[in-house]
Amino acid sequence: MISINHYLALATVMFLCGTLGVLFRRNLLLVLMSVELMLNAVNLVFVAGSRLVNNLDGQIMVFFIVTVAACEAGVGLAMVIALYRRYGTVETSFLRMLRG
Amino acid sequence: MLFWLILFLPLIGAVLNGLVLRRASKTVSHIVGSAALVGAFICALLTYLDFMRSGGHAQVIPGMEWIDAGSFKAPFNYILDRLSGMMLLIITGIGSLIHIYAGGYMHEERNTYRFFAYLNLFVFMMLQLVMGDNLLVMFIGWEGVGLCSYLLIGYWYESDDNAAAGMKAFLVNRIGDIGFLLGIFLTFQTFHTVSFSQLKELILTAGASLNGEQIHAIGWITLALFVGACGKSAQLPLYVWLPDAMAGPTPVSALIHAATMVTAGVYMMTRVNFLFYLAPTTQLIVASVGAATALFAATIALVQYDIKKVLAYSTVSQLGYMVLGCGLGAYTAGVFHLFTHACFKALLFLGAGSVITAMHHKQDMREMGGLRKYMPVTHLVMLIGVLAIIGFPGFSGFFSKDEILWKAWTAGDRFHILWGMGTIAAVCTAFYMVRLLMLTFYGPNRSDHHTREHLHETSVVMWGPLVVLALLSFGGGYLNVPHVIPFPEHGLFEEYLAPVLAIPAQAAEHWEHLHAEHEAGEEWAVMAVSVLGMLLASFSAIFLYGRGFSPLSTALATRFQGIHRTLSNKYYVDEFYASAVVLPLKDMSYFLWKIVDVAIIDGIVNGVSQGCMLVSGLTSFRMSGSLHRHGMVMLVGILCMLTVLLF
Amino acid sequence: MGLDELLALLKTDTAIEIIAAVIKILVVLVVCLQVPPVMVWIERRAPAMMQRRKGPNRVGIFQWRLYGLIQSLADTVKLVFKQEVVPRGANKVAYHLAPIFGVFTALLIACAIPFGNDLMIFGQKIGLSVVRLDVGFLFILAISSLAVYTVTLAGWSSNSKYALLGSLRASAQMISYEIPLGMSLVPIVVIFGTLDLNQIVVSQGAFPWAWGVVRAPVSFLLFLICMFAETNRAPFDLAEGESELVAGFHTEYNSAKFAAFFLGEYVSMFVLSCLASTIFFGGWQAPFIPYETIVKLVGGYNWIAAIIGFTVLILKASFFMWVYVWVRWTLPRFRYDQLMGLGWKFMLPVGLVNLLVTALVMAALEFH
Amino acid sequence: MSQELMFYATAFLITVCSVMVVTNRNPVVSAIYLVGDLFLLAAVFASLDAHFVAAIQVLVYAGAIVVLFMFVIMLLNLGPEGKAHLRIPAPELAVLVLTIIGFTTIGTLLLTGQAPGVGGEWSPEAIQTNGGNTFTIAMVLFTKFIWPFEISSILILLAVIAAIVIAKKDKKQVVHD
Repeated sequence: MISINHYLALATVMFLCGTLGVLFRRNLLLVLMSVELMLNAVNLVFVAGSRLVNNLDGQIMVFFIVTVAACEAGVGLAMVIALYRRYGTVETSFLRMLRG
Repeated sequence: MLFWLILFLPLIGAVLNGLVLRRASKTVSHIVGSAALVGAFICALLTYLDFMRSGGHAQVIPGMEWIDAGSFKAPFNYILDRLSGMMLLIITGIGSLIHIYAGGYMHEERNTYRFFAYLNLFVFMMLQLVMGDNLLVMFIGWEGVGLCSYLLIGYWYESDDNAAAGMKAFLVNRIGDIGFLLGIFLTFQTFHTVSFSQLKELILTAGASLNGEQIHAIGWITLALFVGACGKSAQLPLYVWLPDAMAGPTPVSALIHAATMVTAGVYMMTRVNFLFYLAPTTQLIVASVGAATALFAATIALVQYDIKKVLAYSTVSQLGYMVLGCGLGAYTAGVFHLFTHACFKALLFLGAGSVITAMHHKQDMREMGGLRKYMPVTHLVMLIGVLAIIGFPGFSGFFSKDEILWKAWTAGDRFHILWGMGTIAAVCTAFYMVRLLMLTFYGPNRSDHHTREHLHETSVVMWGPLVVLALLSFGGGYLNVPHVIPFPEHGLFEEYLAPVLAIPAQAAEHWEHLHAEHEAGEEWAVMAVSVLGMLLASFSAIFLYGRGFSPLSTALATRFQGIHRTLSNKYYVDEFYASAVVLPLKDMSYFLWKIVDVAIIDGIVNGVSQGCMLVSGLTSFRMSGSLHRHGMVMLVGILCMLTVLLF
Repeated sequence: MGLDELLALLKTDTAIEIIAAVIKILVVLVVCLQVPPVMVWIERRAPAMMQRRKGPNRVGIFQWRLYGLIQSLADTVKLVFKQEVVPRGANKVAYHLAPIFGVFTALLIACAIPFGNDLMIFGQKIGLSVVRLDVGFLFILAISSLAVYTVTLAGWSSNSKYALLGSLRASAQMISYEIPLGMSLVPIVVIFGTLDLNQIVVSQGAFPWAWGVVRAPVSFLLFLICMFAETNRAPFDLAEGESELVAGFHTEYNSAKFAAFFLGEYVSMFVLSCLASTIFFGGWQAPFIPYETIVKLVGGYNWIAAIIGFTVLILKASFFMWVYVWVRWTLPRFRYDQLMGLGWKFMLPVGLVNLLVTALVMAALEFH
Repeated sequence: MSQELMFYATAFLITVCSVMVVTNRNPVVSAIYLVGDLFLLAAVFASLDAHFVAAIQVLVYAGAIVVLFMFVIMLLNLGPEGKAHLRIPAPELAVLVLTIIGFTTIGTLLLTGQAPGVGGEWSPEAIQTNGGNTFTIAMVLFTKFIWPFEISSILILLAVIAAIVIAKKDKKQVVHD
């Protein structure tokens, strides 16, 4: 039997990839994709945890996370489109309206 | 199953009319609205017969869980006992007749789906009110009927006056509702339940173990509930909305503002009679307010010219009688008057509605007269209605009103003054009702040529229900014939309602007089006084107005100009309220708006945000606006937190 | 290792499982791959028949013309031997991936469709579908949602305006119609109470009045419409509206990859037809003759009954294939806004109401 | 044995895909790798006896969310990412820190072992006897988690409205100010 910790290690890898993507990619769409990657890492942790303690709550959490991710993607992409319309770019380097 | 049909048929009708059939013709909405009510009436009749056949014992019909918070439980349970059964029949029965009538009355409207939707909704809410087994469900109905009343008063909302009348009814009722709510809160605090059946059991089995504190609380509870009843049943300080409510269509006035909704207060007091029996002080207040209202409204009605206004003040006055009956502990008499009044006042209003339709929506009696020739059926049924309301021997009003006056007389010496007020009010009633009849149906016709040309009897849709109501107005009284009158059955209604009323043991002594024996002669004498007064007033009204406005009537009005003007202006109560309540309130609201809200609250909120802006402005030069830098800083923060958490 | 040992090894459970799986895969693969040539032929002969002309009937082997059936073979040979042209600026990975993806998803769905009742072979129970999933229903929905990538990738990677526009249209259309598709299938799950396709077929029974189409007629209509939309077939073939977009997302494809698109399209049509038969028309159940009766009739040989069931399923699916062709030559193409309006403003609400009504009816039935 | 082989192969592919998602310059290729990632992850879920979640994963993530990404990429017709215009503070340091943390975590995880399925109410066998994974999840979802479920439906509705409002073309708005 595969130890649950190996699943967690895989999740760690995915999560780190996602984090690096969020931190270093300049394309907003890719940032969003990286966020999805992170969410999936969390999903994996939940499912693995659910298997570890034989409790279905984890899988239901995944269900909710997928729901939230779908909402996030929908609204996020709408914002990307709106941004593109307004500024003609989705590169974060150009989107610095919060500058003090 | 039948029982649920009673409740939900009107709701289904309302939904159909209000949401589905919005483009349907008038006929369709009329048929749907009436069919819902007639169906409900048939179900109610079957349920009622079944209920009486099984002995007429109160039963609680469990509905749905609603509020279940700790010890506070308020499920949608419904109570079916003799009182609510009777109300069920009155509401659906008279409601059906009025719905049928309304089709004819609203004939000239463009579309009526809204009207019938509101009316059906009203019936649903009224059924909630009377069937609810706890104060909260009753309160839902209470507010629901208030809402429907508001909507229907302002049915012709294009006119500002109508909208204002609706608003007035709504706001004045709010005051009463606060009382009702306080009553509910206090009830729960004292007895930890708001269910009628549980309350009754609790009070009756607790026996003498109710401590002084609880008795004290009951005093306040009943007083608070009575304030609620005052609002809904238009008693003295809060009656002002009812005359204005006549702005709505006449069937509405008949159904809501005469037959059913306004009696909700009386019904509610009867429902919790065991509490009121324990609070003699409240009862005294109730009786006094009732008698005062009866007299007060009756005097105003003496000089009104608007046919509906006369009936409106008459309604207030008759409600005063009912409340007086309740206050005297004679709930049977009060509820019996409620029943007879529902019949004859609905009849009078609908008759007035027929007259108004015939007169092309003119309501001023100075322009009427001599309508007997044109509208014979209406005249006949109105005559029966008037005879019933003035208490002409043999008609229903005689039995019910007399019962109340007799109870007032026998309640003790200090109640004689209430009896006096009641009797004078009865005399006034006779005068203004006969005056109304004379001015409308007798004497010369004073309308203009155009109107006179179109005077005609109304259609059968309209006078059919009137005939049924006239039969009820005549015969209804024989359900409760006093013992002194030779008649095969006595006091049927008293017997019928006895299981609903319950005098708790510790208050039994105080209410002994209710069942005390009296000499027959005394009762005959009391009856004779009121009948004589009634006859005298009727004849003077015939003398003064039988052939239109006689010179004497004009002369009297000029001679007693001060009194006449005071009465015409309704004792200046509206003006008094405007200056004493409304204006200060307005000023205070203005103060709260301009000073408290705008200056202080907004000032603080805006000040905080401006302060934040100021402070952040000092540090914001460090913001690069770069998403990545933000992310990086966030990451560092998270790592720090993790470190703290781990080690 | 002697022969006996080998035979003993073959009789172990694992071996039987593996052999059965290989056979099942082969059956599904062969049947699915036989569909496109036949369909190409039908799609040329059927309109010819409808329009009172002859259609291709010349190609034959020597003197046997076979009503032009060999035409498909000739076309295939032509396509495979054509020179491959990859447009300049195309994204190579995506460009090559797209047609493969189309065939891949279609065949993957075919894996979940049961083509016979469970068989007992050498004392081992073998479900007659390539994979027997207890979430078969979800699996099919999931995989069919992946079919969008074929179109999207093909259109984007071709580096061509027509292809891009076509793929934008097609992907929006497929995403939109996936929702009513799901909505039309949920009532079925509600009615039969299972996500296992074979279970659904078994509980439908052999008698047509218990089939899904009778129990959920609205679902069937919705599903039928979505079938056309999901496969981008007429009247919803805007993605390749030849009068507007040349050939839509596969404008830049030729030779074998173009053939692969063809293959993918016909296989997915076939698979959806099988699915429709399975869900709404009793799958492998022969009408009016229950499975047990068939088994008795053929003398208890399960496998003969399975072959009969398989044939029945193919016949039912063929009917839907015919409907595809029939509709294509009957209805005109939709306009794009009409297509979207139909999907979102008609099918979705109808699907939701249908679901609600079904749920209420089921609740009422359960209540009694 | 075969199961372990499958897992490590899948894990390796997932790792490769994840790395490709964040390193590839072309958004579409990234999206393709993301699909592969999600698909493989679904396989991992299935190996953990979470069939329903696996199906949902493919259906929603691969079938809807990433398609949406692709759609937007195509709609905006985005090319590969350009050269950096903004200096990211101390990238090397961040990578270093993250890598160290990552390796420590992974190392710790791999060295210690935790066998699956200790106690608990819903072991795979219990789920099987209860009527399957989907049935059991539905049972738990519609009893214990009914309120979160209802709230999530409101969330979706809000997201739909928000997405429409945000992405709608505002006629008054000046483009490229």
